[in-house]
Amino acid sequence: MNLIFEIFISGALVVSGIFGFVGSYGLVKLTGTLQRLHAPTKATTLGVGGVLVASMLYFYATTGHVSVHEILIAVFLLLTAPIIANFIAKTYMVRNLRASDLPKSQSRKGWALYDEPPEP
Amino acid sequence: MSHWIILPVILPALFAPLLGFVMRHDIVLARATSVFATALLLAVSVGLVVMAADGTTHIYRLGDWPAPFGIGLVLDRLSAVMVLLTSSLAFLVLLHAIATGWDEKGRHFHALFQFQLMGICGAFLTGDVFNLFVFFEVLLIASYGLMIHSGGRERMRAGLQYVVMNLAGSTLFLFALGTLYASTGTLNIADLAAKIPAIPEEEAALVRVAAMLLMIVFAVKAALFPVQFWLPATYANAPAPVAALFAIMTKVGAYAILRVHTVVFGPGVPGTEGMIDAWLFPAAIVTIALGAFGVLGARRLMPLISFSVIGSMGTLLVAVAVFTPSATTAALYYMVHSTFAAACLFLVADLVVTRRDGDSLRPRPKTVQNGLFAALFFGAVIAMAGMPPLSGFLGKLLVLNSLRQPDVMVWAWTAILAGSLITIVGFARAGSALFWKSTAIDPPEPGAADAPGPDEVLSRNATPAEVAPAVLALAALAGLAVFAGPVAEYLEQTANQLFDRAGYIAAVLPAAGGS
Amino acid sequence: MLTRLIPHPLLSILLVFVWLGLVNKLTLGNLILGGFFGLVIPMLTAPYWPGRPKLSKPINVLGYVLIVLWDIVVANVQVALIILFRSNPNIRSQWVVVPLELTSAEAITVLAGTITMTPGTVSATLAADGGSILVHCLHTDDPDAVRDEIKTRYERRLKEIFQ
Amino acid sequence: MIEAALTFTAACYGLALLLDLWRIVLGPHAADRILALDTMVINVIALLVLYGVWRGTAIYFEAAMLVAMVGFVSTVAYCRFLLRGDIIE
Amino acid sequence: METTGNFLFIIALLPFVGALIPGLMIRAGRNATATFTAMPTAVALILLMTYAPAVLRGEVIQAEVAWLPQLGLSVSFFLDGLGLLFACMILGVGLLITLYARYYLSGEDPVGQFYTYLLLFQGAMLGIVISDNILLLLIFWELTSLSSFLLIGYWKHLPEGRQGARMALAVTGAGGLAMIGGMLILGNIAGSYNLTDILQAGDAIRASEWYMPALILILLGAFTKSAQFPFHFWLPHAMAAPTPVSAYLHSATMVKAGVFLMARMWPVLSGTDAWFYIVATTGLITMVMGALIALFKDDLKALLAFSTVSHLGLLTMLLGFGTEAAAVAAVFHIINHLTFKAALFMTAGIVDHETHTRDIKRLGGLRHLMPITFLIGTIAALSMAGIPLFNGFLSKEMMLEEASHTGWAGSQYAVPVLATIGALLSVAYSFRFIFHVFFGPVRDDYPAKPHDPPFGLWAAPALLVVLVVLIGVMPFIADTVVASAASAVTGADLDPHLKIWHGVTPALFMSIIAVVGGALLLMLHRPLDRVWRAAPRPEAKEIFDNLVAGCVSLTRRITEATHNGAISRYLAIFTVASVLLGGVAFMGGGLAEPTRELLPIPAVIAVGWVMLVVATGCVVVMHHHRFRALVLIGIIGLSISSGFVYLSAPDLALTQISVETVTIMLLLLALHFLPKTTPKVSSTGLKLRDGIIAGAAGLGVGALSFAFMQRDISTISSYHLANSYEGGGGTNVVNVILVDFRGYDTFGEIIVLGIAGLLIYALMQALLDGTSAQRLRNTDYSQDRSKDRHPLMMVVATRVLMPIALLVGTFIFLRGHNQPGGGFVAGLVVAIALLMQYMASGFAWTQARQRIEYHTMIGFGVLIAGLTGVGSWVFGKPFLTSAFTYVHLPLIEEFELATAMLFDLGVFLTVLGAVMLMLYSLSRIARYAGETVNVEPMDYDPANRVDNGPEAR
Amino acid sequence: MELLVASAIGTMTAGGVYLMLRLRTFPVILGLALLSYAVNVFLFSSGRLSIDMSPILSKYGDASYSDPLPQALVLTAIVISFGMTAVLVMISLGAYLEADNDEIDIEPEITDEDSAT
Ligand code: NA
Ligand code: NA
Repeated sequence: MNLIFEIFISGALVVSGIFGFVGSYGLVKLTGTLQRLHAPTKATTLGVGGVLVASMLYFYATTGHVSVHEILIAVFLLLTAPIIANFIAKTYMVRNLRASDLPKSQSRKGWALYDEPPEP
Repeated sequence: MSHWIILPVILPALFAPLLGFVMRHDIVLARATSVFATALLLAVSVGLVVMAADGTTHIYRLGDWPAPFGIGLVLDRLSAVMVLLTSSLAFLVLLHAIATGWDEKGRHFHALFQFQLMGICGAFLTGDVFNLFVFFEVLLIASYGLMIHSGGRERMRAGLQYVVMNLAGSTLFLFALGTLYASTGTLNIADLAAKIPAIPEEEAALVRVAAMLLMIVFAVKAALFPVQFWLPATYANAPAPVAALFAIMTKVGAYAILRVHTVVFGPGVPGTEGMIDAWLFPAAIVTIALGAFGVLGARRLMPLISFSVIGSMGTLLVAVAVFTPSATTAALYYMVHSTFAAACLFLVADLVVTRRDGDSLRPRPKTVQNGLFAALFFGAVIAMAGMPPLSGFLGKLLVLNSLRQPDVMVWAWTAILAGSLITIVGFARAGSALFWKSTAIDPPEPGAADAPGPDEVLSRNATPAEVAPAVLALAALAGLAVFAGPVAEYLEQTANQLFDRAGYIAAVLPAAGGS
Repeated sequence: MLTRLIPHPLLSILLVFVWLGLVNKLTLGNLILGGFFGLVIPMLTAPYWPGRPKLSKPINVLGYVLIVLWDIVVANVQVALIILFRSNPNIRSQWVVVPLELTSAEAITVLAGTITMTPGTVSATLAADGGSILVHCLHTDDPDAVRDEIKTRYERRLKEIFQ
Repeated sequence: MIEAALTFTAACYGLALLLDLWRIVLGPHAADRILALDTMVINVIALLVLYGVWRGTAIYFEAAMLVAMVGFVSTVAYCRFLLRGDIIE
Repeated sequence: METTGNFLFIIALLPFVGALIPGLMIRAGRNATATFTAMPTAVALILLMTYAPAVLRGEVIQAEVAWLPQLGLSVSFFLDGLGLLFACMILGVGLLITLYARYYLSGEDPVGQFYTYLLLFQGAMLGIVISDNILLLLIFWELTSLSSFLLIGYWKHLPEGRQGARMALAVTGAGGLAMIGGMLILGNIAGSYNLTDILQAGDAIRASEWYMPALILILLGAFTKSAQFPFHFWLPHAMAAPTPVSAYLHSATMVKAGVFLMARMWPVLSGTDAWFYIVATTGLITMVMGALIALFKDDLKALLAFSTVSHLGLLTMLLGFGTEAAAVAAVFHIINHLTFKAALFMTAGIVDHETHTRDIKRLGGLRHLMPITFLIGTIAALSMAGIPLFNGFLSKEMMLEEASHTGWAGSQYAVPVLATIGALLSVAYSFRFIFHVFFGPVRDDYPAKPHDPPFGLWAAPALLVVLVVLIGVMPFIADTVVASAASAVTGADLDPHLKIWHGVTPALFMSIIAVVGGALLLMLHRPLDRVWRAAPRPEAKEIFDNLVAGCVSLTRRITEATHNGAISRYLAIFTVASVLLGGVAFMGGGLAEPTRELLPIPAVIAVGWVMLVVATGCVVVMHHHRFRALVLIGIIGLSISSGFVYLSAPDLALTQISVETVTIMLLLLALHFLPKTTPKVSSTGLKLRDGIIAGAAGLGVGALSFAFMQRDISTISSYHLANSYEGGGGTNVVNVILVDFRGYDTFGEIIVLGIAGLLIYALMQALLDGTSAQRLRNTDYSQDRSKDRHPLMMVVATRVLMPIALLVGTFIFLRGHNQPGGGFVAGLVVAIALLMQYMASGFAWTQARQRIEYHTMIGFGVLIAGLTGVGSWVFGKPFLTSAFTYVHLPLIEEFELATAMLFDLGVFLTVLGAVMLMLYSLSRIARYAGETVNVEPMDYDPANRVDNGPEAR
Repeated sequence: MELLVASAIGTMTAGGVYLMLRLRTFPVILGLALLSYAVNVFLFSSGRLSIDMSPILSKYGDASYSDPLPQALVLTAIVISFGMTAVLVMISLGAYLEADNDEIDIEPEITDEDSAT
């Protein structure tokens, strides 16, 4: 394996490790659930992303084939992470915040958590 | 290799999905199919008994893989007898369930019933301990379904306990199998039987643990002290035909002890010599006592019968515990007998209890057909309590006669005879309360405050079809007594075959020494 | 007819790519098999995705994706710095309400996802009629700026794509 | 070099897992626990891929893929339970 | 000397076959049933008589067929003098009773039942006396207990009848069980259960160390049956039976069974001190005590009952003496007692029948009103009193003669004095029967107006008193019978000559004392009666009842304390037993030396371990918060899956993680309806106990696994590795094992899943049909809920994610044979994909859009798997034999087709169907609880927004 | 490594047993689930531990593999215990709905009339 690959792979790995750690560190360090909600996004994006890039490079370097299935994981995580964050935020809000604690919605109905959807 | 051997598993396994998934909306069709399937099973099992009669140990290599690498079914006299016992019992129970309409009181009775048969037959036929576990699970999960069939508060709660207890048992089973595989590297019973005697006592700790844990696992099924507690609530709260079918379930445990602890860890195995008997025997003695106490102390009929089942299992296991061919012969005879006896009791009890305000032994007005029910009950009870002329007495004598070793005789005889007495007294009290005392009580005024609603309690006569299964069970018990000689001869050969470890190994493993 | 057969062409194409990704080997057989699944699966799941979102300029999708990816990297670093080096009392979190002009459910979802995936903002909930989005911002002194950036940088582009 | 980087990254994720665990145990809100569990899932996915690189095999890819999938589903289920009670109403 | 007599089978069988007929003749009248009862009895009697000459000549008639040779049980009968005597008595009296009962019972009684029981009883008795196999004898013995139970309890509406029946059954049943033990010991010593063999083995038996246990056990049987002290108390209570029953059971049959048995076993068991002291003493005490009590009984039948007890004591005592003369006396008294006692019972029955009372205090003066009855009763009673010219006198004289020269523990007087007292009391109660019933003034307060009964009722007792007088006057007519029976008892060739006058012997004086004393005693009856009534004495029934009640309450307490419904305790016991026994087993063997080097522990793996351990601990500590516990369980599952990946088990990892997810889904679905917290109810002690048990279990299991993980062993799986590709067509050995080597396990496993689906569906239906439905409707499950049910983002994301997930499922299915995966995981992945859709838009909405019959899916799955297996039969191969081939198509790379994949398809469908059916069931419950079904996939599609403009609310 | 696995099995077993002995259905379900995790790992460990030797046959003949048989057994066991757990969950739900009580122990109901007999 040539050095360029080694450097890139190692770099990707190190970046991944750092962001993965920072994500969890933020999870512990930050105060308040909503603040903490911001932290893991790092692990999802650059953390896993870094490992996946490293993996693709590594398998290309060792076998000569382009390995694409890492992209699948990345796509899957990118698609699902916002949904998860959204759900967790709502879970926190519905149990700990009242509608009055939030700024008002700027449309006809209030926030979906606290207000019935309009009649279709 | 004859495909007949696997039919007891495959037939119900194919009929059950048809019943459960295709015919689930048509009860008449389902009933006819279920009866047909069970009759077919009965015919096949008769064939298997005949096939095994010549003393050959037949093996059926699933997937055409040689033992011990694939799973093999083993048909010898013992498994053939057990399958026949299962199918004949099932046939009676099924007829009862249909005639009394129990099958309509909930969903999927017939499918669960066939699955139950599949599981039981599979357990009896397999030659592989892990496969035994799998079929234990099949028969258990089907039994959960049957146990809570038609629902209701008490049944559901008792069913929950039953499930929990058996899940714990299954977990222990896996611990035992893990230990067994870890110490022997194989799962085939014959292969185990070939390998374990070679393990010297100084290295046998793990195998011993496996043997002991397996015994406890089987003891749970066989309702042996101190793991019998689950049985009364389960049987008493199960629908009566299901309780009758469950008469074979305890025997599965006894069978497994016979099969595994005779063939694999039996007499002459240096690592485990004497270990199982030392615990099994006293436990069986206590089981007899607990069963008898329960019969005498019970306040309700269904628990009373359930405790008598426990007592009969104690008697059976006392005979198993000495691990000699003659005692095993006795145990087998008693096993066949007690299965029908227990089933008969439950079936009769069902006829009575559904016509009575529950199964309480408190004074209640007599039901219709008091005399008929009393006669049936009397017959079933003398069978269960081991009184002549039905097979129970012979079974008891066989067991007593085979327990002559001075160290076991006094305990075993005392327990069995005293247990019988207490059981007889208990049953006499119950029968007297149910069928005699009731004749002195006036029926309640219709519309009285505590009069049971018309749909809860049957007031009609039992149809011949409803009575027939119980009568047939009694006839089976009588037949077992009359033909005790030929039956015992078959069973004696069965026991001898069971103790012929070398023969079993040679039949199952193609080359001597196997792997 | 074709709509019945291929209810969501983009989904079908996506599935072909996913299949190739799964088998991780580009062969004709796999392509055929992937194509087969790309046809069959959307047909089977069509009832759960009534209607076909309109995509007017699919080319813009690529641009959008690149922008978002870049934002993710940049914002990741920013937020990492906040987490690592800013003391908790100095982190000023704010709610930001973003009124929406988008009306396509798909577009709104992509916007909300984008907001969340770019670190520093999490879309917490929508209005019951989907008319605005509530964003939680980890650290900002100017919520309006955040709102405006979302609207100009993402919503505008999405409007182009989905209309 | 790659070996060293792998070790470093693995150590990062190991620490990250411990921190996640810390958050799950302490909570305080159910949302925190769900969040931390989800983060744990993400970290495990990273570790699985990492392990595949370390061992030079793609055999663990499916595991990572599946963990991602079920991680999503179960996190949503946890949340839906707290939000609506019935997760498949 | 031995003759084969096949009629014996018929004789033994006739009563049982005959018993069927009256029982079935429910509508027939008394005449018909009585006739059909008499017929088999008469035929049996006639057949018996054909053997009588030979037997009386000293021959033994034998017949045998094998029954249960493994046990040594055969259907073998033999007829010798003793047997013949008893058989004649049983059948003869049986006939008389049949006649008597015909007139005694009323038309309202279920007469058919009565005669059935009677014949059953008769058959059982007959069997006892002609059995040549002691096991067969035991069978008949127990049958007498059972059939007498039915007879005594015949009037089932009367509490006395029920209690008497139960008491008789308990006492005689207990004795019978003891006797089983004794008989088995005898057979063991003799090496055969054949009576003829045992009778030959007397010396060996008496010399055996097991003689005493056998003797005691057998005597327990005999004493209980023959109502010997202290087991006598059941007999009077058995008098609750209709009088014909009493007459039969207590004169000729049931109670004589014990005497018969002692006589039968006499050559084997007697002749030892133990025999003498136990048997003779018991008999003596019983004789005196029975007679004493009889004197003070006012109920006619009770009086007769205790007199029977007394006479049985007499017989027992005679047999206990162990001399041949005593045996002769015993045999003769058996005959005599039968005749007068049966007649007396029938007389008492007639009195009861006519006056509607049996209370002596309400009777008297009947000699004028019922002269025939008076005559019969008086003759029989005089015989019982031992007055000359009646047969009772003869045998009593013989008894007194034997007693007069029997010493007891060094005392010459004990036996004679007590025997005389017994005789004296016997005279007193006999006279009382005569005088207090028949003499005295005619009263005007009888409950019914008495007169002599119809002939049918007095014919039988009349016949009997004729015998009383005949034998009494011409004793020699009984010579042959007595000789033959007594010879059979003793095994010696006896030739006794029975005569009235024996000369002036001690017995004569004792007799005179008895008669005179008895008469005097009767005169003093009134004051003595007052003393008797005032004296405290133990009431046997009360003691027995208390004993039984005590046993019942004790056993009930034991039962209810042990089986108290506390499954948590059952499980604790189960665990303790497993740990203890496992530990004991482990200690009993040794371990080989460790052969494996331990693997290193990378830091990340240690972190995984910490996660698992901490999470487990937290689940335990925090389990009261149920939801929290579920989240923590998630960590454990994740850790284990990762561990499986690390430890070279990718298939396990896939399965574990997907199963765990689905399990958590189910738990969440169920938790919705369950309480969300667990109350803290366990006491510290309980927690400590459970903690210790749990710790021990954990330690044990951990140590066990550590022990084997350090040691290598060769396993059968090398074969699987070697043959997986060549023979199974797959490189994923685990999968090939699952679908091929051990496909049968997998077949069982999918059946388990299929059943689970069915069961849950059935359960759900039962719940919705039952009381739960009400509860579901009335409970509000929607508190504190978020208002968005089907959030837009989730719905949209699922539109893309679900197809991808389905594709992943397909992929995992297709590659399972060669790479990690397979039908099971694929089924779960597809289920999870569908679950996503359900969580997005709701189960019902989704379900409505694609009607998939999950029932059918399971059915097909099981059928496909099963039929794939069966398919191999076509090729003559066993179930589940697989075949595979590699297919080449142009343009496409080579791919494999295997039947194992078809099997795996069955697995896939079953898994998917089962999971979906479970979800379906839970969703049904939820809808029952008030969930409504949405019509749109998401709460609100913003495309419908009327006014897009921002507008502050 | 073996010690870690063994202690993990032990811990899960202990936790499982403790929860199994609780008095409400839900902790009992959790306990049995924990126990089934424990026993699955136990069964797996009976094939001994090995790293990077997945029993997926490679084209290069000299590779060594971990014992596949216990893995197959564990797979079967997992599936079965899944079915069992599902049934247990449903039955406990049924019992709770029927009885309005999720205690797992059943107090025997003895009426006055019973005591009288
Ligand atoms: Na974000
Ligand atoms: Na194959």
